[in-house]
Amino acid sequence: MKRLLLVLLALPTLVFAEDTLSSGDTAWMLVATAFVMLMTPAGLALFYGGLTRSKNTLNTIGMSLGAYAVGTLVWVLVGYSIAFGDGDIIGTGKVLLSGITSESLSGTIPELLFVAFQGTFAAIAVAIASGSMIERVKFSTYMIFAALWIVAVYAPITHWAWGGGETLNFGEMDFAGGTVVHLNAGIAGFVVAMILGRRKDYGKAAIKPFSPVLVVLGAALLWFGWFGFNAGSEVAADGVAASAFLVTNVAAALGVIGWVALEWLIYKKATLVGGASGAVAGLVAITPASGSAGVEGAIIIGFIGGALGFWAVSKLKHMFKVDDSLDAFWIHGLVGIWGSIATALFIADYAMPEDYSLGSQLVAQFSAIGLTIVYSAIVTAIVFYIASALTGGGRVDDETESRGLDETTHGEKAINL
Amino acid sequence: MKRLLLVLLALPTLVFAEDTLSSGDTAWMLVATAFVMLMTPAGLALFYGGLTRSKNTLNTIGMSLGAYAVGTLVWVLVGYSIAFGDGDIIGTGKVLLSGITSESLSGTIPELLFVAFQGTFAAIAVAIASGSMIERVKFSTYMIFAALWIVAVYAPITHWAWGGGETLNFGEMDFAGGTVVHLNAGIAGFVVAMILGRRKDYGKAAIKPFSPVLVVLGAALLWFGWFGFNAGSEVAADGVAASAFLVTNVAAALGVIGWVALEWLIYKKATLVGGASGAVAGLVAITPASGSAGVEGAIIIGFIGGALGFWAVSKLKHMFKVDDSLDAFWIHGLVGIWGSIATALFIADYAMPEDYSLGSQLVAQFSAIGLTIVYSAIVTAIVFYIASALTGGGRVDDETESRGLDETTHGEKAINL
Amino acid sequence: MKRLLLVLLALPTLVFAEDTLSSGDTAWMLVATAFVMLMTPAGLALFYGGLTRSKNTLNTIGMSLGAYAVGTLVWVLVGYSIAFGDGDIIGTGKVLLSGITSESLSGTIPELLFVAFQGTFAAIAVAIASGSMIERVKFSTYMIFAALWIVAVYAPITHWAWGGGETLNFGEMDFAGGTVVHLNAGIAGFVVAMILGRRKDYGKAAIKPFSPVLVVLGAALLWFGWFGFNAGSEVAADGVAASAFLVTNVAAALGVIGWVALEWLIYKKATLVGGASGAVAGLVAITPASGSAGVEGAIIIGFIGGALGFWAVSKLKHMFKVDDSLDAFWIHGLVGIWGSIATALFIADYAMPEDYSLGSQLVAQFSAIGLTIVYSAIVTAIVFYIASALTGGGRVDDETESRGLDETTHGEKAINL
Amino acid sequence: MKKVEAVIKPFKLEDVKDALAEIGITGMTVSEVKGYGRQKGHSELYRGAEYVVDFLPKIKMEMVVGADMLEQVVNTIVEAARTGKIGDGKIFVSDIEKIIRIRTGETDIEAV
Amino acid sequence: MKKVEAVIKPFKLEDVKDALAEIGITGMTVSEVKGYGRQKGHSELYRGAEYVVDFLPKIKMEMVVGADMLEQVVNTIVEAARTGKIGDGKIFVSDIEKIIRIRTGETDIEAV
Amino acid sequence: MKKVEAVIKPFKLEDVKDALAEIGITGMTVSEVKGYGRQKGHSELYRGAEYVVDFLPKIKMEMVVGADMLEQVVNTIVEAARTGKIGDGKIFVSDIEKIIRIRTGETDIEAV
Ligand SMILES: Nc1ncnc2c1ncn2[C@@H]1O[C@H](COP(=O)(O)OP(=O)(O)O)[C@@H](O)[C@H]1O
Ligand SMILES: Nc1ncnc2c1ncn2[C@@H]1O[C@H](COP(=O)(O)OP(=O)(O)O)[C@@H](O)[C@H]1O
Ligand SMILES: Nc1ncnc2c1ncn2[C@@H]1O[C@H](COP(=O)(O)OP(=O)(O)O)[C@@H](O)[C@H]1O
Repeated sequence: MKRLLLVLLALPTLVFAEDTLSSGDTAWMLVATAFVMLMTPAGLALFYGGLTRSKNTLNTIGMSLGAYAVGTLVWVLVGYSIAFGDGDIIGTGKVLLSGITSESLSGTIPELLFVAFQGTFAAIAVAIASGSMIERVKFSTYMIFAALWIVAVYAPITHWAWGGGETLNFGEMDFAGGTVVHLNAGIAGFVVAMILGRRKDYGKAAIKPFSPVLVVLGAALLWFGWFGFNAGSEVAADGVAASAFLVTNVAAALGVIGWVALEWLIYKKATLVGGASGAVAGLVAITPASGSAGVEGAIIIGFIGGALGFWAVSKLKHMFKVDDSLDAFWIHGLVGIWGSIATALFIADYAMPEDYSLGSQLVAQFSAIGLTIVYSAIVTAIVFYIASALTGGGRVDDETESRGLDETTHGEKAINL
Repeated sequence: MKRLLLVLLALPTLVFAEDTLSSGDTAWMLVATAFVMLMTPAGLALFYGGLTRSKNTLNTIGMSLGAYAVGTLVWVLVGYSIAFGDGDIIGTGKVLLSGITSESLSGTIPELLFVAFQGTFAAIAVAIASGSMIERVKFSTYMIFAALWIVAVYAPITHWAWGGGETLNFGEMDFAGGTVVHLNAGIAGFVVAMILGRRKDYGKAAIKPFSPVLVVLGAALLWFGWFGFNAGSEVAADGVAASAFLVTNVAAALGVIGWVALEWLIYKKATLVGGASGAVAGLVAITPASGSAGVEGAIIIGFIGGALGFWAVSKLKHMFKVDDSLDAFWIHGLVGIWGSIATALFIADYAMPEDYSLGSQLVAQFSAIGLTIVYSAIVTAIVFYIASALTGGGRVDDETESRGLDETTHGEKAINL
Repeated sequence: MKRLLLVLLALPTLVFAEDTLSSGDTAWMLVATAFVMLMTPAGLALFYGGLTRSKNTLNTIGMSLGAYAVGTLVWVLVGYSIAFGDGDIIGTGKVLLSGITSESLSGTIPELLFVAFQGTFAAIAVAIASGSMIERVKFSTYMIFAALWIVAVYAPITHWAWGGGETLNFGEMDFAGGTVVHLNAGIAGFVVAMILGRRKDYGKAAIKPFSPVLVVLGAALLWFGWFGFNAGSEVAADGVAASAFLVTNVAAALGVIGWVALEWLIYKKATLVGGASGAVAGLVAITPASGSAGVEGAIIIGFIGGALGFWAVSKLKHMFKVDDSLDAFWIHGLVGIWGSIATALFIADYAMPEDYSLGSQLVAQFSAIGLTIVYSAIVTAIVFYIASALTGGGRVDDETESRGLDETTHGEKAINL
Repeated sequence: MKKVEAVIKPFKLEDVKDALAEIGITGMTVSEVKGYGRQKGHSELYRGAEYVVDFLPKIKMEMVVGADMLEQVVNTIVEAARTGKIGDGKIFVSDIEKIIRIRTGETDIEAV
Repeated sequence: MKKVEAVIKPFKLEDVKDALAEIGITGMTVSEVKGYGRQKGHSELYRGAEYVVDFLPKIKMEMVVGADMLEQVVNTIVEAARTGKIGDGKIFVSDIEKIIRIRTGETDIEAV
Repeated sequence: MKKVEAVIKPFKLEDVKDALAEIGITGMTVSEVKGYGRQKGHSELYRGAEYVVDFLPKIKMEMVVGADMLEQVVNTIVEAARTGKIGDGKIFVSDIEKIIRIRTGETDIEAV
């Protein structure tokens, strides 16, 4: 009898997953959601705010905070319904979370928790994109853009990848949102940067970051939160979550090493901004692969992620005329593409599907990448033009730009000694 | 057989809750406790420290750190016994946690963990109150006040609300401490601010916050920790915790929106200090309602919380002569009252008790509010006079006030470039 | 039948621990690992970075970030194998985590998670040691040192204490690494400080910390993370974890009180740097005892930890000529010794082994302390000489030292106003 | 024209500025400086070590005024900035040969 | 030798420096100051209270030049720093008796 | 009375202050400035882009002394501040017409 019971308890949760709430899984997902939440108004806010010139630091931080606030609202209003409601091309039926109670389950966890978890992804996506627009986009334009973008760009793409849509799901392996979140956000940032045009003194004045201390702290909080992002995407506290956790950590570490190693070779300097950026690049790279890569894969994915990030912002970027101010495209978009490809290439033995075919998986990866680039680029542009029109133009006037938005738009200073 | 077992596993934990430790619930509560801990020496410390003038930033931070240290000690010595020991008006029998072992349970979690969780509430309550006193209260006075206040004010009020006392429990719905923690702390702060008198240059000099960057970071950490505060108050990782998590997040987001929207309308500025303050106001407002409100309720509660906070500090406050320096009363006290009323008004369908009567619930809410105001005001005053007497007066001398307490009391500077 | 089942569910997990994954335990350990991760690139980075002069703040932060990155890599490559592989004096067989899959368990949690958890310990150990070397050690030397030290010093000592080695395990009670991590790191720091020599202006110029705000924030994050460090060392979400959590919190609080109380008595100042340092000292002191001490023990251990830390850095330190710049030895080493002794002295009734003998336990504690001091001192020196040789000398030139490493090695400034 | 440089205690800045505004002085340039003088600094602590900070924060105000205003300006500053305690600061007067207003190119007394 | 002190708008610093470099002025000392003048400050908010910041950030450049260069220097600064809007700043010229280059001990015009 | 302004390397401040104290100079005002001169700045990195920082941190010391002390003061500074490397800085001497001690109202040489 005892034996029997124990066998039962050890059964994979899969079978009855729909029926029962697991307090262990729920505990983990409560925390994972909090972790991802922290990434936006703290992690990204400091990372981006520290990279910005002191006269625009608060504005940059405000965009992350605002994106989180507006994103959260829009998500519960309609975003979740579009992304995770029923339907093929678009989800419906869960506006204002209609029909969901505290008893509703999503797998082994309460659906309300799943709503909250996924909402943090929507918010950080649009906050990532803000990095391309800083120091010149109007705050009001950006806030409206953020709301529209989640509805029109983020939610549909999520629906196709994870929400049950079939027609536009190509079978891409994207465990935690390499394509859905990072590539998508990178493309969006780049497109808006193109529309806005460059900052007046871009390429002329020396741009000093407000504080590398904040940049590192922001990156550390992102790294911390990313455990929720990646290992939380398993939506359970199990071996896959553990594996995702470990490879996330390893790839981030290698991202630091990859970026700083190159920097050291080329400039004989090991910057903190570089180390922090490398960590983010490593994390972006491992995101889609975090559910399937093993430790060797993570080492390679992270190292190349960091090195690629460095090469992109220090060389490749200068071949383009676009002022992607904080490199959202280069670090989240380009490295995100690398991550998606790498996901197909580096699969741990223990995670390898029996009938795996590299060729067809690569096709799936590229299809999803392609769809995301095209859809995100077009609809982001439309949405941004709408937001601009509603706010009388999307770019601040020259005087505001040269005095900085902290003083003009927010009436505040980052630090008063 | 299989069926039977699964049914069993799915049974609500309530029935046998007293008998068994749940590792899932314990996991969540370990984390929730850590989250709430972080709110005081990091979240509130930075939020308040950033709002203070640079010459008093460290002193303000030191009050939060000190409150946490002293509060933790006092709590295990006698606070927990008063609050959660047996007894009607006052608890007894658990001085120095007597009789509690690592095997003792409190519901499905170890009682020692419950002790730690509740201790973090006591500490943050008195730290919140410090916001009304800064830039002029003596550090030593405050530290003694903190110890006495937890014993004489916080622990009894907690006992009545949550600790098993019956005579003074009016059936208020206060899931996570809107009245117990926030209103209580707001009143305490206000009373001490009245006793201390205003800062010499209050209303004359322009008071520049040390750093809105720290204010936002502090608010983000508070928001993060508040998930532990509210969803942790369920003391289990279940659907109610998930619901509490979600509505907490939504209300905080709407608090940001409510505050900044009004600010934008009136001043044409969107400040970061305002956004951060709005988040806190939204969180305060949802606290008592977090176990029962649904998402629509959270939207309304949070938005009004933020808007009310703004209106209170920018208009209402100036009709009083009291120098509640960092607005502990306005944001925690007044908005806390709103939260308590709103708790009775906005209940999710799925959380609605069968025999609910709005009228009698409102009476219960107002009774608890009234008791808290009266008791907290009187005993806070007594306790502060004692602390003042023990330290030769509760207010620093004029020179110390004008040079700032960082230099004089702590011998340090917030930043040395 | 019901009864039977419930009894079964309540059975101690020990018996079948090897067989079954517990989602509750796994949830907690996912979080605990993230918590400990945060300690290095955020907690320690800010604590140390804030204590350093502004011209070397970034360098100091970079050492923590770099230690975490390099440590993570080295750990999965060989560190884990040495520490937790099979073998008496040294572990083997798990290079690059060979043989571990997402299904492998370590107790009730996935082994991959255990790998990650333990890796965070290795990284923070070498980061702690960096505090003794700052403002003069070459960045490249330190990075190589970090890698070698984890392999040659940290991993073997861990193997003896926790990894299954028998010959060199003296039965020391060291629940969470008082000896393995803190004493070990303190000794390593001290030895390197001796080899490097003093900073040129040590004892002459007034050394102003960059920012006590960062010091307190760093300490708060360390405190937060330490819950993962200590309560996570139970590797389960149960009553012992709860007890460890509570006593950790109490000892940290008392560390603050112990340090600041003495400071106030002697200098009439209550510094924030002191409060933060006291918290760390209290945490170090309780670390080995966290699985066994009760609340009274925690009060004594923490208070003496804080007071001892203060006395050590303000008095004892000046009797030595070694420039242990951020007091890694005094706070982690010396207070770590106190913690180890105290572990034998203060055991909660409920944790007391039946056949406990204080005398033989003290012998065990001192044996482990002695072994750690001797082994760590000798091998650290060897390893540091190797790292120096590989980088053309371990110390920067005089001009670099006087201009600061931020500008020279990293090409950056902590803050650009 | 004369240049008046006054080193004063930081918390007196507002008072001095207001007093000068009353006598019609509306142009000035202010900077944060550190002063070393008879006033002794305070001591700061660093992890249990006490050290003396001998440079104290001061504010330096510079204003160029017509020679006719000189006395009035000096007296106004002295009155508004005085606390009677050590460290109140000093005023230095020197000669200015030429002033140009950048915006208009006006020079000398019109440019003040 | 003459000392030229120019108070300018911060974002003009690079332009002025470059313009001066073109006419051969390569030595100068720059500091961050706050200016008070006809240009009105902006208002800042503090938790719902608006207050006026009447000191505006400015840059002060100081350079000592030979008397022969004076006019050219002043003209160059005026040209490079002018925006035509209020708050462009001022230039003050005064006399310097002696210069010493610390490194070499050279004095006066060789030390410029 | 003479005003001595010395622009020196930051890490020499303590030495110069001590040397001046020895010859009895105990009043001075110090500020953080940025210098531009023959000494070339270092390069900083920003996310893979290298840029040259051409303004270097310097310390400006100002002290007003009696004319009789002038030479001694200048020599003391030169000696204490010299490293022999480029960027050691300069000393400028000018005339001060009047000094007033705010606390007492004392003027001129008594006020130094
Ligand atoms: N000879 C001097 N040259 C330049 N600045 C001076 C001189 N003497 C004093 N100061 C400035 O004036 C400030 C006040 O001087 P101090 O001697 O402390 O007090 P008091 O003005 O009351 O005599 C000093 O901190 C310094 O900034
Ligand atoms: N009399 C003065 N003495 C010293 N500095 C002055 C004087 N007048 C103006 N300034 C400086 O010049 C700056 C610009 O002056 P302002 O009156 O605002 O505009 P404008 O130069 O266009 O007349 C001020 O901010 C101040 O720093
Ligand atoms: N003509 C000048 N006017 C004002 N300050 C100057 C002048 N020339 C040099 N300086 C200041 O002196 C500092 C040192 O000058 P620099 O030419 O770099 O080296 P050196 O003093 O060895 O010749 C500069 O950074 C600048 O602050």
